[in-house]
Amino acid sequence: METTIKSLRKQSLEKLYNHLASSQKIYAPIVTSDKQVEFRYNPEFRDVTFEHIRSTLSVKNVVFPKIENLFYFTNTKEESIIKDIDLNIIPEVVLWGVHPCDSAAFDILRSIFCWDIKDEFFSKRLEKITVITLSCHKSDEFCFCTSVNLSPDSVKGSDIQLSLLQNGDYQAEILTEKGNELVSQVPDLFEQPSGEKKVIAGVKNKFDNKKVTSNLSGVFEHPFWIRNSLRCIGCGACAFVCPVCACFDIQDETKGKDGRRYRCWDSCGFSLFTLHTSGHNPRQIQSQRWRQRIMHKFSYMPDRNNALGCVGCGRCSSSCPVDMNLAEQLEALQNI
Amino acid sequence: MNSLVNRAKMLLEEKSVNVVIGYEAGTGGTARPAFISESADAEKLIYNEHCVHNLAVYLSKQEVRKMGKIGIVAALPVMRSILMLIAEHQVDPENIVIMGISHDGSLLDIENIQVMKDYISKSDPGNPERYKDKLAELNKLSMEERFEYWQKELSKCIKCYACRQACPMCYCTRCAVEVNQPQWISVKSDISGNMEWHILRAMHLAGRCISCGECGRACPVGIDCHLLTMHLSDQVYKYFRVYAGLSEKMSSVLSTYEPNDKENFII
Amino acid sequence: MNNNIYKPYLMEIEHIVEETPDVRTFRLKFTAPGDAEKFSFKAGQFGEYSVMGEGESTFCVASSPTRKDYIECTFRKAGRVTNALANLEVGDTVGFRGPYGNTFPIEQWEGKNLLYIAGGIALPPMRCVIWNTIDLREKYGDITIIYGARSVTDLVYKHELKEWSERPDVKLITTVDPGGQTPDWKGEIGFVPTILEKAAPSSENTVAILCGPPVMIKFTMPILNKLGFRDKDIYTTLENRMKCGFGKCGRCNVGKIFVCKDGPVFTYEQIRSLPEEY
Amino acid sequence: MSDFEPKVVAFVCNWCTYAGADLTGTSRIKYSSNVKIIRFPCTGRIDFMLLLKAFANGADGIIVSGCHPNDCHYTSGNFHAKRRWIIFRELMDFMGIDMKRITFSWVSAAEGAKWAEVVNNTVMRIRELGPYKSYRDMVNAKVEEEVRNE
Repeated sequence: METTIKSLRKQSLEKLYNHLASSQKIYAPIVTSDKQVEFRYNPEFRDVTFEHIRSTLSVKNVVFPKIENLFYFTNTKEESIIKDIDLNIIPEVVLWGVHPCDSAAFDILRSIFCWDIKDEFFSKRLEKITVITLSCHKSDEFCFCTSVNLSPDSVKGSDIQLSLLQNGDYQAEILTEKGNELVSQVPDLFEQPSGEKKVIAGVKNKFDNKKVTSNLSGVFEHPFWIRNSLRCIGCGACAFVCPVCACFDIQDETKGKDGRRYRCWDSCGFSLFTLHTSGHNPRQIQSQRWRQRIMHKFSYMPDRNNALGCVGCGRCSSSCPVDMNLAEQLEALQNI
Repeated sequence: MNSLVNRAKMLLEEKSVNVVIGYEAGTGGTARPAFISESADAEKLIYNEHCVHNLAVYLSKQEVRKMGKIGIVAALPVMRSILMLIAEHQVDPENIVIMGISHDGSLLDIENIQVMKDYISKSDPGNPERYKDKLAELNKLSMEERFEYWQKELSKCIKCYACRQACPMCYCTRCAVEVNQPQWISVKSDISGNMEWHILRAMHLAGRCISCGECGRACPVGIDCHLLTMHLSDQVYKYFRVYAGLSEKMSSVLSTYEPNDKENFII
Repeated sequence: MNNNIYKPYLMEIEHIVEETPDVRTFRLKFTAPGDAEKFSFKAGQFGEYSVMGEGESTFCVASSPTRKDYIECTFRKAGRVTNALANLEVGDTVGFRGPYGNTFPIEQWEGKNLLYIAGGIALPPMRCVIWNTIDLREKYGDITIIYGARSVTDLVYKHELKEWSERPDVKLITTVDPGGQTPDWKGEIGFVPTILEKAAPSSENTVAILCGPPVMIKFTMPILNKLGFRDKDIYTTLENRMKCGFGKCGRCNVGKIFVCKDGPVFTYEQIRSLPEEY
Repeated sequence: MSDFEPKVVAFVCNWCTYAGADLTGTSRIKYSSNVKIIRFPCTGRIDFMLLLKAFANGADGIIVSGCHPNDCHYTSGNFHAKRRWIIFRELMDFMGIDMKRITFSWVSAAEGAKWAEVVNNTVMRIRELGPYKSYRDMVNAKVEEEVRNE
């Protein structure tokens, strides 16, 4: 469906928000007491922030939650029974104030979860979300969306894209059926476009991802990996805050004779990720794990899923305890 | 500042160390750990108020151990961590050269462990000032309020283990959470899984944590988990009159005992 | 209801063979009606075997696809799940998810001689393809099996080794490491590479299938190349830590290939092109 | 809360308290049956996480009991335990987990009466405190997006 441009007065934003919040779950960003930006379900409109550069965690947990129960089972001496979970009870969720880098991540996650065999849990959750994005009018030194084929106002993965206009109102680009259906619920709030210019942040291009991808196929044994990963302490922060990291672990848990098998987040930064029961570990030291993280996102995924495994949101670099700045390392890889 | 750079250059040129672990400028005016193995790169070394990372965490990494003799830039917390690591036989004092840094950033002359211990003894070994009021505030709450507070805080935890990886005292090759026979600490990151993890971490650091606050700073979701270990370091002093990281001969608080340890709750 | 790709078949243990003190073979039967007919697999594929409440473990299907309505698996008691599996008895329930991975290309081998070389616990992934080719015996040239283990008690599938040795159309050479033999041991004594060199099978129109611990592979490969086997004629299976088995959980990759989707069966030509990460 | 039957789990050391509990039985001293006794080689072996697992799995009260100082069959097990409980109680208090629900005691093999008294007092106190619902609610709390079979 082709995009229609509408505009929204600043005051009608609250009416739109409250209309959505009254009828269904809405996931919107607020600023917490210790200056962190966190997405919450149905916060008060006055707490919702429009000025954030990035939230601490991404919104991938709506489609790839920290814990996904795969099935329940009951174990008795005579027999075991498996009970499936009815995925239809997954609620509809409207995502509000998501930046273009996060909304672009949903398609990359689909290229992982629905590659070759479709993952029902993920695709059911993806169907249930409606994404209202907010293009960026602010950026900082960690942003590099323009280096991964995105931009502060790219509309990938968005149903309605709001963009701040110079007069303080908002332009609304209605992009998909879902967006259209949502607008039809409150048509009077959306007026004809006012022709005002959008306020869009500038994000400097830091590296040419095509050159990085081509260089990566020849640098597997390069000393770059050891030299540039010595300070990495091997935690999972970069993987868990990343909107595109989808590696998971499968665990069982029982209480008496009942139990469940669930899927939870995992990170290639941990040594346990690839440890064999025999004790052998194909990735014994941290530089091999750091290499795997970059190779997977910038070499293996372009090759297998023809999608870069990164949306340039900069969370991994801003959350890293030792400032493993991904854009800086990719820049170095580009000129290696 | 150039005295630090010159010292590093001299150490590297004389081959008395194979690598100097220090700080370099990071993104957006911050600082980050740096490994300098060429004397030419010594200029990168800086020291300012952003240099807070506890560099002692690298001394127990297998790749760093293979580098031979190590020079390490050490402010007070790093020095105390090094003493703790020596006390727990993780670091051989002959293998490190300590480039001490005072509060105002000037280079100290630390030739051996004894000099370092004297420098440390001149400072207050308790929790740093900036954490004391938050600890006091929590201690004033009622039990239910504290339980509410920690449930809210720990529900944010995503089990990324940055608190564990940033701590020099968490050097176990296979951490208790990575043992799955039995899976003692549940892997999932709901409140109970997080509560079990943070309680285990605090108990395993009781009497060993030198209150550098790195675990709280490293947490990406801003949980002040350093308050747990700092509270326990206060309690360890209150009951056993011991602070961690003040001597290289200290035995671990929870695996030793004094027959007359005072307690008022065992009937 | 939607198909839950993480949900295993519920299988019942029909028969247990204790191969060695810590290696066991299960024969598993489908319990739910209709599962057995729906299920089919090819030689070389693997599955995720699970004990409810303990977790899942990855090993190959050890029985041949030509044997219908049951599958067999052989495992060593090593980790949490395999220990739980070892405590099960006949009649207990085991979950099985699969079949996953690619297969031994036995169609391409038709008309060729087959040289199977296995070491220790690596015989199970090969037993599946050995039985498969023996059941279609007339399609292949001569079949030579060289199987070595640390000691006599460590030899798995003892009764089948006897069966293979009695067959006229199969040449079986079993060996044990020096010092692992028992007084009445009639087979060879020595490491697999030395026994292979002694047997020196011709590489003319022959495909070699080699599986075993990395040290055995390191010493066997040069001998195979010396005997004239080209890398693209030598097949092996790679093993890596796995959780999902269908290319999503991101942990089994070696370079850009997923061992669970593009493997576990590889030719040595492919193995040489992989980075040193397995 | 009259019909509330508290579940109390007792972690006891094999050489003293377990024998003391045995003596309580042989000398026909009545004590409430709400307690489930788990035997350990020594109090030194009682891991603090066991207490949390007990609360998580439905215990409302816990008793930890072992040999008096200097009576330990392994000479120092109870001293180590004492230090561990001193620190553990402070941590639990700091995190808001109710330490009134845990009784720590020394009961020797000869103190059958004292064991009955410890159990009865603990069960009475737990009966007043009621079930430890807040801890179990925390254990069963689900992550927002988690979907469960209700």
